[in-house]
Amino acid sequence: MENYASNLLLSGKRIDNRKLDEFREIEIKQGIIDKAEGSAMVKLGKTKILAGVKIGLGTPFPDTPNEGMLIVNAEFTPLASPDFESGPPGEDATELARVVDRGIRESKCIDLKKLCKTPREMVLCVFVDIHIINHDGNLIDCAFLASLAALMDTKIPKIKDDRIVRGKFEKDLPVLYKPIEVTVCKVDDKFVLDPMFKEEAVIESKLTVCVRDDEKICALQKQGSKELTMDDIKKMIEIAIDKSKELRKLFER
Amino acid sequence: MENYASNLLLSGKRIDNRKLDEFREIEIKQGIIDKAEGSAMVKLGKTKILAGVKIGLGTPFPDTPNEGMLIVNAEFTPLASPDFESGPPGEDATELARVVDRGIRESKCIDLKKLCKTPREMVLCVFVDIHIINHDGNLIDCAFLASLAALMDTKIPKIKDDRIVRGKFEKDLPVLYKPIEVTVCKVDDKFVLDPMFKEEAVIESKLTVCVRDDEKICALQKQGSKELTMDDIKKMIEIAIDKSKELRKLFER
Amino acid sequence: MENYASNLLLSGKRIDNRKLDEFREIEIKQGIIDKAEGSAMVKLGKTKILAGVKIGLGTPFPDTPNEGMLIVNAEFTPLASPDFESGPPGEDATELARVVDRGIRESKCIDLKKLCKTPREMVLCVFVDIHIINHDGNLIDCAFLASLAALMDTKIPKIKDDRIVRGKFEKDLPVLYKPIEVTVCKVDDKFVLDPMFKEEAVIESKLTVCVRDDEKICALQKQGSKELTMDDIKKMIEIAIDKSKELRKLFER
Amino acid sequence: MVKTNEKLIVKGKRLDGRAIEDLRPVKMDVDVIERADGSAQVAFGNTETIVSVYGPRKLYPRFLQKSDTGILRCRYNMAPFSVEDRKRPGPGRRSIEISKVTRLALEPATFLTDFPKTVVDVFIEVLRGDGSTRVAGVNAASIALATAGVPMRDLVVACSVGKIDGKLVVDLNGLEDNNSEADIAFAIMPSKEKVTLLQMDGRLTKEELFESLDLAKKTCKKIYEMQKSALKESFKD
Amino acid sequence: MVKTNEKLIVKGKRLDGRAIEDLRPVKMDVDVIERADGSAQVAFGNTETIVSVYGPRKLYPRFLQKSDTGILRCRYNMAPFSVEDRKRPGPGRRSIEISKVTRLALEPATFLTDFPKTVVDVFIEVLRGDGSTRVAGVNAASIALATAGVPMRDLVVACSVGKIDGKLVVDLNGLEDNNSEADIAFAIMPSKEKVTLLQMDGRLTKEELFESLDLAKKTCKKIYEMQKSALKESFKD
Amino acid sequence: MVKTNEKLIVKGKRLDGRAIEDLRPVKMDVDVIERADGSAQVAFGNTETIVSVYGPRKLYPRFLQKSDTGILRCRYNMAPFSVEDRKRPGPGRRSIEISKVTRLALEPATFLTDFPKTVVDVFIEVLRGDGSTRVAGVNAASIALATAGVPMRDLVVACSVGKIDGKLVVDLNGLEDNNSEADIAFAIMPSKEKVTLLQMDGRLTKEELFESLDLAKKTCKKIYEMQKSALKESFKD
Repeated sequence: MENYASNLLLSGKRIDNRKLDEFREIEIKQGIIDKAEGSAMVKLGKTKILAGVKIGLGTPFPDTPNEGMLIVNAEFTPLASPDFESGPPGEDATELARVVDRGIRESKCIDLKKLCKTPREMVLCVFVDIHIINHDGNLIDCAFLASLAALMDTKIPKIKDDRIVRGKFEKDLPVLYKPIEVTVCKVDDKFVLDPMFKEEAVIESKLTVCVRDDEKICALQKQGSKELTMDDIKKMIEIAIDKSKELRKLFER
Repeated sequence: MENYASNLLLSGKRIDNRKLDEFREIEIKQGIIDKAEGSAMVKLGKTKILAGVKIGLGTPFPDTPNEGMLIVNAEFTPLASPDFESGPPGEDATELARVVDRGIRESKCIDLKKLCKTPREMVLCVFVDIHIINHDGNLIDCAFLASLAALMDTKIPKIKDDRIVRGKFEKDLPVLYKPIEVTVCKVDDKFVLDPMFKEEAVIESKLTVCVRDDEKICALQKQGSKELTMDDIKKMIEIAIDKSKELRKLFER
Repeated sequence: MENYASNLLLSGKRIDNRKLDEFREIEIKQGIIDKAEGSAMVKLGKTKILAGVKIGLGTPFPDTPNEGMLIVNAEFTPLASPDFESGPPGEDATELARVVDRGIRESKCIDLKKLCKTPREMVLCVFVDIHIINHDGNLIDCAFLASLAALMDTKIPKIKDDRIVRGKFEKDLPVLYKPIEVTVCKVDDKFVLDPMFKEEAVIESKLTVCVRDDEKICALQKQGSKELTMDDIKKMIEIAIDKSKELRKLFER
Repeated sequence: MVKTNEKLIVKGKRLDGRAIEDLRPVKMDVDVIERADGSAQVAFGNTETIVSVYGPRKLYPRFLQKSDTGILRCRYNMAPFSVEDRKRPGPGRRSIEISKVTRLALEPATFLTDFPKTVVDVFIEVLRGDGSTRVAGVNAASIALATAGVPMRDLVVACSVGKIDGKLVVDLNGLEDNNSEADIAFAIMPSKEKVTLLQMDGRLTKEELFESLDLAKKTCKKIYEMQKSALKESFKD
Repeated sequence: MVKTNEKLIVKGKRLDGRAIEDLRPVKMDVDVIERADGSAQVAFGNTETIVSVYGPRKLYPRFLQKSDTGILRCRYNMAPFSVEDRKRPGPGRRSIEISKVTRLALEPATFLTDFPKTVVDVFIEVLRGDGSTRVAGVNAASIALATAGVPMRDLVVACSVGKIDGKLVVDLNGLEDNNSEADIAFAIMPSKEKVTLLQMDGRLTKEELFESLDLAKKTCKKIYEMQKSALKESFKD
Repeated sequence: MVKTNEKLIVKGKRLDGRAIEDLRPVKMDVDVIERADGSAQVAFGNTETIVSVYGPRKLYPRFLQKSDTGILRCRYNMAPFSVEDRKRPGPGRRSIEISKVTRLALEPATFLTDFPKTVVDVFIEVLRGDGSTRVAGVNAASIALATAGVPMRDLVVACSVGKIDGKLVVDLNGLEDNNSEADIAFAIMPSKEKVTLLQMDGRLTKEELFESLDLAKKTCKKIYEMQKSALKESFKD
């Protein structure tokens, strides 16, 4: 737990001289996986996450017979960190996938009703697979950016005789909103954004906030083993709303 | 293995002053799980077992194309005993589920032929899920009572457009018999019924006997790592037949 | 790793006086499992392998809509060796199954197109299950012989109302070729065939070669943790081609 | 999961007759599982959970032990018959996540430094599921830990709040949950007002969200009193 | 599994020609798996099992060891091709239960107190399944244990009895088993007539059941002689 | 998997414009994963793999350790989005086999005797799959091991060769692979021409096979130069 970056953070400074509420440099590359219907690699400083979107066909859930399906999966590939292990997703990978899923689903940024082919029988399935390539902290925010960027890059393939024709496309996946997830961290009495891996050692509680273009809050997830006051939470939500506006600009071209 | 209750039992006495062939007090509560089509909690002294019955739709087995399906499953939830562990059912949970299943199936207490909707295509599936809540011995007998009570509480739901309409019912599940499973235990040269957890430490062999209303024997399962003589077995069966009559009265109202 | 048989082999001799390129005695018994559509037990010295073929019905793979399916599975049953463990197939069992699969598939010895009943909908599935009974070395060659013998013994069952009628047969499974897999081992600068278990301790690299009746090579698999020269490989292939002719005679009746 | 197009609030009353800030009938019992070191059963209307606590007990395998403190583990599980369509046994992704947030909700309230190398296990079974199961589980776990004698700074009290038909309501039942515009799972240590669980789904403005949080806090105070009386009952015996 | 509506006993003979108390042709061989410490292959008609025994050998991981005795483990497994529709590899619930009752059937006959901290593994593979597989497995395991030199009080001898067409018969084949009114798996240590396996399915009166047990005991005596001669054969070599 | 009935070689050119002995555009980068001890990313056209190496590090659990040497482990995995129909996460039989042959391809080049009781882990992810993924993985793993400072006798260089439309070609793409008459995965340590990986599928005469091997060897020499310059680039920094 002892390291220079985290000791610095305790005294309110950052090893790379960033401000406490400043993100590292963000690089988004879309369309990099030719076999995927959509893809993006996002670098957040040295954290690198690849998201790929595959479109498949499936039977809808009985209670939503005319909606497409969204499935978000995350792999903490052992590639990305000496602490990750091979095997089925653990607690943290499961939580990350579900928090990203919730932000996409609850913001209604994809109109799942548009993805129904035959009610009760055949709908499109949108698989978002999140692959952590290098873990240098703040995985959820980076994974959400990568997932959104991949969805915005996604084309819906042609369907013929109830089968997908790979490589031929009908139209873009309609993405109605650009929700952003921002994780606000608390260290002592300070709020910090986008911690690096070494900084995360001293973070005791976090709140991930998903904010939509219209400033609606679409998801919250408290993390970490320490409590928050009501005031903390309100401040953290304000910080997240502000930062989401800045991050959303990355997608305005 | 050393404890007062079991030492007493070795000398032919019981810590709660019961006779060797006496059951603890039995309490049966039916209809306690509103989401289940049938349910019952049975307390046998401090042993508590909850059985829930869910009705589903399925394709019949190819060799019984016009019979419904019975699936009995038991979970030794880690809740119930410091010795139970999370994870898939082990050897003992599997055996318990199969011995209960056999008693229900072989006694033909449910007429599976009545549960066929479309031969070869669609039949009703009766799922009996047994949840151990507190383990104070004699799990099989208690689980069987709970399963029978839950089946007797079960209503068959309405089916519309090949789907189950939850909360609307057609009729009661027809239960033709009231089989009872009685496990007779042998300690030295004595036969003992309904042991408590601490008493079980000194029991070396057991025989579970399923007896139907017409006194037909429908299932046997020898347990424990010690052998039985032919005479033992015959006596144990006689004891079980007698006791089954007494226990069956619990269901006569 | 130290044992007499392997030390002898290092000096170019064999404990049973065989020549380096000589196989142990081979015994092939077909038709020994009455419930299987085809079966064979092959003894290669003391190595014993049982292969059973079951025929089932299934939906074809989307990219081969009018071809039957071949599924080869191997179990290193804990029966066969103190080193084998219960559980799902490990690395070695998986490799063996896949190398046998490849030899059968790539040699096109079974005409999978003949196993289509309704294109896109229903095809025959040929399951080859390989059971190691006693492991005394050279498992792949022995498993391949057993699989081929079992396939040559296989009858295609009658199908009525889209279901298999067990015990009634239509015709023999058409086996077009008799491919043979020969594993050539290298010990120091010597090439050795059909090692016994104890001899395998000193073998550092191997090459399995699948040779068809027309001398076409249909599969190769280098094994072992040591490298081979280009010359080694060429010699090993020559040896395998020669030996395959001799082994194929086992199937000429 | 049932979707409806009907109104969920009619003339200020929810379909089950509750006012918007009413809880369903609450039942809390402790010491319901004799073999456990602590246990509790908590029902909010048709949602019912039962919890047992084992420990502190030595943790095996040894490499999981912490030399300076005991650790807390939680398992949230839904019984197969607790929901409309039978749930296959075994943990799914939802259960894995809820197990984690439940542990984090309870951890700040426990202190296990006097029990190095041990574990406290909290097993939560949902027997009947009709919305707000995870907060029912936290409430039950909290009092089960207390009856087990695990040292605690405070109880942890949890509730759900949500938005239906444009109104903020507390303690959503299953139908309300499935048709809500937003729902929040919230837990707090009431004495010093420290929040230990906060999850939200849906769409709320900042103002609505803040209002929801205050409503959740207020609701937890009511539940806190119920927890305390359930515990008092048990200590009488 | 084949169901039939035809008679299974015609003029006192079963469909395969046997009288009601006849066994199918029995084959017993020992030492059939060279790598094993003990092994045997036993067939009753078209039911065939092969068994190997490994041990006593040190048990790992260490926490499973018992300091005062060796332990016995059994694994019953059906080969995928042993039954009509291919069986998927891997243990199902049936195999788990049979593995357990098989271990309990053998345990009373072995004594492993001279081998603390060890394990004896018994692996049973059903190669051909045509009814009464578990008792074939017990018979094979029993003589395999003997050839492995595991100390034994007695052999364990097993057979099936059942009721078809209203008559009690021994050694049910698959067709008889699937259409029986009752079937029993039974094992005994013959010298002192101690029963170690007893499972029953079906519907029998007490009188029929007692008669069945006596029939099973009588049948086991025949099989006992076969086991002993199979072992004698092997010791000749 | 796409099957085609069209010609794959037209007027001496393959459908993607390559001559029969042309590689696809090759990209090799090292040190692409900061947290790893060594890493590399290698693309052959639309096939792309990324590899990280961790170690030598102490191996746990302890009973897997070797007292006289470190050991090498490999995991080959395809990302779900790397292929046309989404691949379900988790290792299938194909991945298990490729992981094994990859380890055996790399082992002869590494020497870990100076690092007893340790493990070197090689994790290979296929990000984009368009044929010849396993050899791309070996090439990436080889330079990733070198950047990690793992002692090596030589680099391991790999390529695929195959037969399409009756001609031997190198570096098959996905379409060619699916429609080939034969394909070979080959790896060599170039300095002393030692082959460490050889797998072949299809149907070739002995003469064609020998010719293929020579072609593979020749092709590997080209790739060897690319590996060395990728490493040189990295040591500049």
